[in-house]
Amino acid sequence: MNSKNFTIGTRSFTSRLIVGTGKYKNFSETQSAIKNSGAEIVTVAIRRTNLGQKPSEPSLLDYIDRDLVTLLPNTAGCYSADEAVRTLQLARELLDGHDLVKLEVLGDPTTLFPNVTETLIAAERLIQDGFQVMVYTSDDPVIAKRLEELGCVAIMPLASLIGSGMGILNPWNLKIIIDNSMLPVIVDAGVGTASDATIAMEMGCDAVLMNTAIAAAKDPIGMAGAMRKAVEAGREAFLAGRMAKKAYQASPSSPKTGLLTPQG
Amino acid sequence: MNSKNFTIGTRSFTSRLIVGTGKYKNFSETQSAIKNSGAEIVTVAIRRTNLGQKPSEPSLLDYIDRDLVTLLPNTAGCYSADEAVRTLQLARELLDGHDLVKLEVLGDPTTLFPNVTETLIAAERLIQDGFQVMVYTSDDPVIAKRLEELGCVAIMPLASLIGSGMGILNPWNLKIIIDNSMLPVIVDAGVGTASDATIAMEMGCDAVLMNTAIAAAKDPIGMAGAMRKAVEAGREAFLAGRMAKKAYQASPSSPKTGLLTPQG
Amino acid sequence: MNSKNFTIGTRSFTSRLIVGTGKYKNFSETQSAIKNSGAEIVTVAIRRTNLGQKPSEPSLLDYIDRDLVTLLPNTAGCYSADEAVRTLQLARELLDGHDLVKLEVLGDPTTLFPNVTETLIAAERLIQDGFQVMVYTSDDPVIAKRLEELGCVAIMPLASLIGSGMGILNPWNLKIIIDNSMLPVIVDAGVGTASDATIAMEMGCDAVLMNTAIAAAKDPIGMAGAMRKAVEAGREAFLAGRMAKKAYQASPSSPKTGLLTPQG
Amino acid sequence: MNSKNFTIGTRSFTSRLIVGTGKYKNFSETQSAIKNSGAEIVTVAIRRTNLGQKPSEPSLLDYIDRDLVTLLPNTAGCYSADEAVRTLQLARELLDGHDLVKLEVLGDPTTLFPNVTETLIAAERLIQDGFQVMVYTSDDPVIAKRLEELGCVAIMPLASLIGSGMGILNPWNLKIIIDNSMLPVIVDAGVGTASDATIAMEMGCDAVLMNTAIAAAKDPIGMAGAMRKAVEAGREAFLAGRMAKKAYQASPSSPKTGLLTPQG
Amino acid sequence: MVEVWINGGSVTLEDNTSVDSLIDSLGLSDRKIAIEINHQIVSRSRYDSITLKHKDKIEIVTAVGGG
Amino acid sequence: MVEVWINGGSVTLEDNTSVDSLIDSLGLSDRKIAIEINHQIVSRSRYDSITLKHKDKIEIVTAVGGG
Amino acid sequence: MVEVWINGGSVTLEDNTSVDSLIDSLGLSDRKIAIEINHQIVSRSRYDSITLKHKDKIEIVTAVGGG
Amino acid sequence: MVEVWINGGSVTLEDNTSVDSLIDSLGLSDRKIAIEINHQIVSRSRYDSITLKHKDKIEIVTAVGGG
Repeated sequence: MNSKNFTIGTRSFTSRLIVGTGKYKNFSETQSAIKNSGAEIVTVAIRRTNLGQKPSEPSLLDYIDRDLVTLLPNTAGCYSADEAVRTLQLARELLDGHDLVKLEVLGDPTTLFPNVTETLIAAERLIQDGFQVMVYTSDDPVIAKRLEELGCVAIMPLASLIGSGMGILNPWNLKIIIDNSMLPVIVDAGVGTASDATIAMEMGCDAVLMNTAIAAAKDPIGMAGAMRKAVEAGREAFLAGRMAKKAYQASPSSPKTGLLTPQG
Repeated sequence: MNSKNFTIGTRSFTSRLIVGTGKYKNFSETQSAIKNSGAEIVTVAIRRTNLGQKPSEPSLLDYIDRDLVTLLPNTAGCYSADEAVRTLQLARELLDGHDLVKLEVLGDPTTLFPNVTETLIAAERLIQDGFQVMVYTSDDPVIAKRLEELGCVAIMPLASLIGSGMGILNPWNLKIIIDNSMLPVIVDAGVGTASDATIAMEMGCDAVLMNTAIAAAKDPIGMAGAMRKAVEAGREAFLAGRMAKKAYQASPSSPKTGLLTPQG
Repeated sequence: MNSKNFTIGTRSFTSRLIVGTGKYKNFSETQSAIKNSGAEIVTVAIRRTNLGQKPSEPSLLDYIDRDLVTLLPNTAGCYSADEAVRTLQLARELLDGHDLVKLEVLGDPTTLFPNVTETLIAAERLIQDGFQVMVYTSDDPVIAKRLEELGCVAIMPLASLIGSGMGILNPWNLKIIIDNSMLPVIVDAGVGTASDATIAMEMGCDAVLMNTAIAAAKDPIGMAGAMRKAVEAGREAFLAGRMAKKAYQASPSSPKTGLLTPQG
Repeated sequence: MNSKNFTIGTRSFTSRLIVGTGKYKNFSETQSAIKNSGAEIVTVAIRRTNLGQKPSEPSLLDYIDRDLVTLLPNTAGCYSADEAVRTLQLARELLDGHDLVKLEVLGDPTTLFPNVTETLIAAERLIQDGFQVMVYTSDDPVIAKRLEELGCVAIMPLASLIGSGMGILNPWNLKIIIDNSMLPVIVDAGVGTASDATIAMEMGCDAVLMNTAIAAAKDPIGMAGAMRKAVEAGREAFLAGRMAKKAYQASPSSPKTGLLTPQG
Repeated sequence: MVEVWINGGSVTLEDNTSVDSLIDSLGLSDRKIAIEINHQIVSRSRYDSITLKHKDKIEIVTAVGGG
Repeated sequence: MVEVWINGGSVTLEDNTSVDSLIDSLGLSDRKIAIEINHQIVSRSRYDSITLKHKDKIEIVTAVGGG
Repeated sequence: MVEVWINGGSVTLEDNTSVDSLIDSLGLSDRKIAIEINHQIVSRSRYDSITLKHKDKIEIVTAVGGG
Repeated sequence: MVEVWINGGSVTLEDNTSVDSLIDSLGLSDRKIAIEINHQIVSRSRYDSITLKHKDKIEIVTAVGGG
C-alpha cells in the first residue's frame, strides 16, 4: 500500500482531503481555504444562473485553478433520480465533457438524509451514460455494496447529517463498509473538527470530503490547514498501525527494574 | 495567543509534542522516532547503572542531542514522595543541575494510577528545593488546582491509564482542569493513536506527552510523524475555532435556491 | 399518553417487551423465559418440518399459551422479497389466518444487515395481501418513513446487528425515526443487556424486541425478568421526564444556606 | 451471592436505591417519592434551624417514618475535614446516637467536586470517633482503596458532578474501584435518568444514591418508581450475566437450516 | 408409484396418495404445519381432496424458535 | 415576438432569436454555462444554429459554491 | 442581661437563661435539634443544667432535605 | 579491605578506595551518572576526595529510556 497516492476511477490523487465550496464569505476566502487545505478535488453545485448579474461580477470558477484541482460537480438539493441525472448531464456539458461527478439524492429536506433507493436508480443510469460516479450514501453496508456492484468509482458514506458537524456517529457500520469494499471509501458529510477527519482516516477511509467544517469555522483558512494535517495524521497513523488498547492492567513505559526502591 | 510558542516554567518551546524514550527496540529507533516526532522535550527515567555493562556499550544519552531537545527526567516507578524526591535530586546531579523535571508518584502497580496525596507532598518538597515541576496527576480538578497553587510549572493529567492507549476517558474532568488552570495543561498517559492527541489539543490542552503510542506502534517512526501532525492539527483546529454542532436540523452546504426543481 | 397500553395495528398490548424464541437450551427454558419476561408477543420462525421427527417429540407451539401471548411469525433467514412473502403466507396458513407478522429481509449473511430495498418491495406486497406488517429495518429514517407510508403497522429499526448485543449504536438516527413516525417504533436487534432496553424506551421507543440478550445470558430466566423491569423503568422514566443535563456548573442537592461555616 | 440483601456496616438492607430529600416542591412530594422509590435509606442534610419558624410549621423528619427507613445524615456543603466532622457529631446528637453517616467534603463550589485529601482526614477522625462512614469520593481508585483501608463501610464514587445528571462519565475507573473493593460500592452523584442507574448496577455496584434525578424530574413521583425498577433491573441483569458483545460477525437468532431457499 | 420432493429430499409414494395420508404417514397429523405444493399453498380443508403427482415439489413447514 | 421561460421566469424575445444572441443579451457570453431547452441539453456548438420558439422552456445553469 | 450569638445572629437574653428555656422561647421544644455551645456539643440531658453566658456562641441545627 | 553495597549488591574494595577510582574500575568514567552514598548525593567535584568506608551503601544511577 502506498500512502502517497490513491485512485478514483481513472484519476490519481495525492491529497486525501476533498473540500466543498459552499458557505464561504466570498470567493477569495474560498480560494485561500482550498489552497491551504491542499485539496486536489473540490466540489461545486450546479444552479440556475442569476440573470440579473452583471457580466463583470466574478464567478466561482474564476477562483479555481483547474490545472491544480479537479472539479467535482454534485447534485446537492436533488430529491429524485431524474433531477440528479439531469443535473449531472448539464454539469458535464458545462465542464466540457468532465465525467467525474458526485451523486447525492436527498430523502428529506429537514435532515438532508440520503434517499438510497433513488440513489441506486440514479447511479445505474449515470454509469450507463458514461459517468464516473462518486456516490454519497448512508452508512448502510448493503446499499454500499450494491452501489459498488453497479459500478460506482467511490463510496461516500455519511459520518452524520450534512452540515451537522457531529462526527462519525456509527463507526461500526463505517467499518463494515470499509472492510467489504474494493473501492475507495470516502467519508462525506458530518465532519465537524480536525479529530473527526483523523478518526475517519485511522479507520481506513481513503479520503474525507467536507465543506461546513472548514467554511463555518471561526477562521476557515486556519481550519483548512488543520484539516490538511488531520487527514495526513490519520492516514499515517493508519499505515503505522496503532498500539493495542489495554483496558487495564496498565503497562509502564519506564523499566520496572533498576529502581532505587525495588517493588515487592 | 500565539500558536507557535508555549512556555513551561522558564523555558519556551515550539513543538507541543513531548515524547518518552521507553519501550523502543533499540536506541537508534528511539533516535529516529524523536527526530520524526519533532519533539523538543523528551523524558528519561533514572535507574541504577547496570554494573556488568561494558564501557563501549552505548547509552541512551549518546543518542539524544541535548542542543536540540530538553531532557525531562521522570520518577516513573516511584510509589512514595521520598523515592520521587530522591530520584529527581539524583537526576539533577546527573544532568549537571538541570531543574525541569516530571514528577509522578504511582499508587498501584497494577493500574499505575497516580497517588495524588504523595504527589502533593513530593511536589511541595521539590518546589522548595528549587525544581521546576511538571506534575503527572489524575484528572481530579481539585488536586490539579492544588498542584498549581503549590507552584508546579505544568499540570499533566492522565487521559487514561499509563500504557493503556484508551484515549481520553473523561473529557469533562479534563475540560474543568483546562478551564481553571493558568498553567500549561499537558495530557500525559493514555494516548493510543493520532486522533487521541488531536482531540486533546482541540480541547485546549497546551501539549501532549506520550511514549507507548509511538514505541508500541507497528511502525514507531511512522507513528512519530503521524503524532507530530496530529498535535499540530489539533492545535490549529483549536485556534481556528470549530463550527457549532447541530444535532439536527441539518443545514445544506449547497444553496437551497436556483434548483432546477425548486422545493415546495 | 397512556403508559399502560399501546396498539399495533388492530391489537392492543400492555407489555412493551417482545421476545424471540430462538437459541434456548430447550422448550421448557423458552417457556419460563417468556413467562418471566411478561411478554405478550413472541416471535417464531417458519422452517421445514424435520421429517425424521417422532410424533411424540414436543414442538415449540406446545409450550406457548396462545391465549396469553400473540405469535409473531418472522421471515428470519430470507434474503429476497419473494422468499419473505412466501414464508409469511405459509405462516398465515399455519396459524389459521393470523395476519400480524414480522417482516425482515436480510442483505448479507455475515452481518445480517437488512436489505432495505427488498424490504420495501415485500412490505408493499404483504400489505396488499392483507397482512399487518411489523417491519424490521435499518436506522435509515427515509426508509422508515417510506415503510410507514406503505402502510406498515410498526417500524422496527435495529439498535445494532442481530445477535451482536452492542446496544444502540446510533441514537441520533433512532431519534429522527421516533420523532417523525406516527407508528409504534420498536427497537429490534442489538439489545445486549438491561440498560440497552431502558435507553431505547427512555428515547421514546414504544417497545423493544429481543431474543439473544435473554437466551444467551448465563441465566436466561433471570435476564428475562431483568428485561421486563428494564423496559418498564425506561418507559416510566420517559413518561416522568428526565432532569436536564448540566455539563457543569454543578448544582448542589442540599441547601447552600444554613451552613455552620457559610461560604464566602 | 444473594441478590436480595446487602450489608452496610452493621445494617442490612433489601432496597439498593438510596435517595436524597433535597429539591422537592414540598415535604409531601418528598414523602411520596421516597415511598415510590422503595428506598430504605434516605439522606438528610444538617443545617441551622430557621429561628423565625413557627412551632406548627412542619419539618422534614415528620414526613419520614424512621421505622421504615434509615436516615443518613450527610455533610453536604462542607469544605473542610473540621466542618464535616463537627456536622456529623451534631447529627449524631440530633438523631439520638445514630452512627451511620455520609461523609462528603467538597473541593470547589462551582463543580462541587470532592476534596479527597480533606475527605481522607475526616474519614479517619470519624472512624476513630465510632462512626460508620459511607464516603462520597471521586472515581480515583487509589483514594478509594485508601478509604477502605481506613475503615469506611461503603465507598461512594461519583458518576459525574453532583446535580449534573451526566451519568457515568468514566466507567473504567468505576470498574477498577468495584474490582478492588471488598466494601459495598455505591454510585453517588451524577445519575440523571433510569438507564444511568441500570448501567451502574450492571457494572456490579452494590447500590445507587441519587437525589436530583428524582426531585428534578418533571414528575418526581413517577421517576422514583422508574428508578426503583431501573436499579432492580440492573442488579438482576448483573446476576443473570449478560451475553457477550460481538462486534460482528452477527449471529442469527433463528435457525440457519430448514429455510425454504437454503443459502449457498 | 410417483416420485415427489418433500422439503428438498426425494420420496417415493403410492399412486394417488392424498396430502392427508402423506401427513399421516409422516406422523405430522397432530402438528401445526402448513403445506405448499409447487409453490402454491394448500389450505387444510383440501388435504383430503388433493392427490400428489409425479415430480410434485412439496414443502411442509412449521413454527420453530426464532427471534 | 415569442414568449419563453428562462430559469422559471417569463421573457419576451424577438422572433428567430438564436441561443447565441440570447446568451449575449444576458451578458453570459464569457461565463461557463450549460443550457437546456425543453429538457434537452443544447451543446455549445449548436448555440448559433438553434432559434428559440414560443413557449420554449430554457434553463441556463452554472457552477456555484457547494459541498 | 447577656448577649449571645445564635446561628450567627446576636440575641439578648435574661441572665441565667438555661438552654431549655432558650429552646422553649424559640418554639423548638418539639423539634428534633442538636445544640453546640462554643463548638462543644451539648447533650439533651444537660439542657436544663446549663445556663448561657455572655458572648456564648450557640448553634442550633436540625435535619433538612439534602442529597 | 572494606565491604560496600553497590546498587543493592555486595562488593569488596581495597581500603581507601576513592569514588573516582571505583567509577574507573567499574568502567563508568565516560558515562553520565550520579552517585549517592548512604542516601547523600555526592557531587562530581568530590569524587576524588571521598573514600569509601566499610558498609557504605552506594547507588550509581544513570538515565535510561522511560515515558
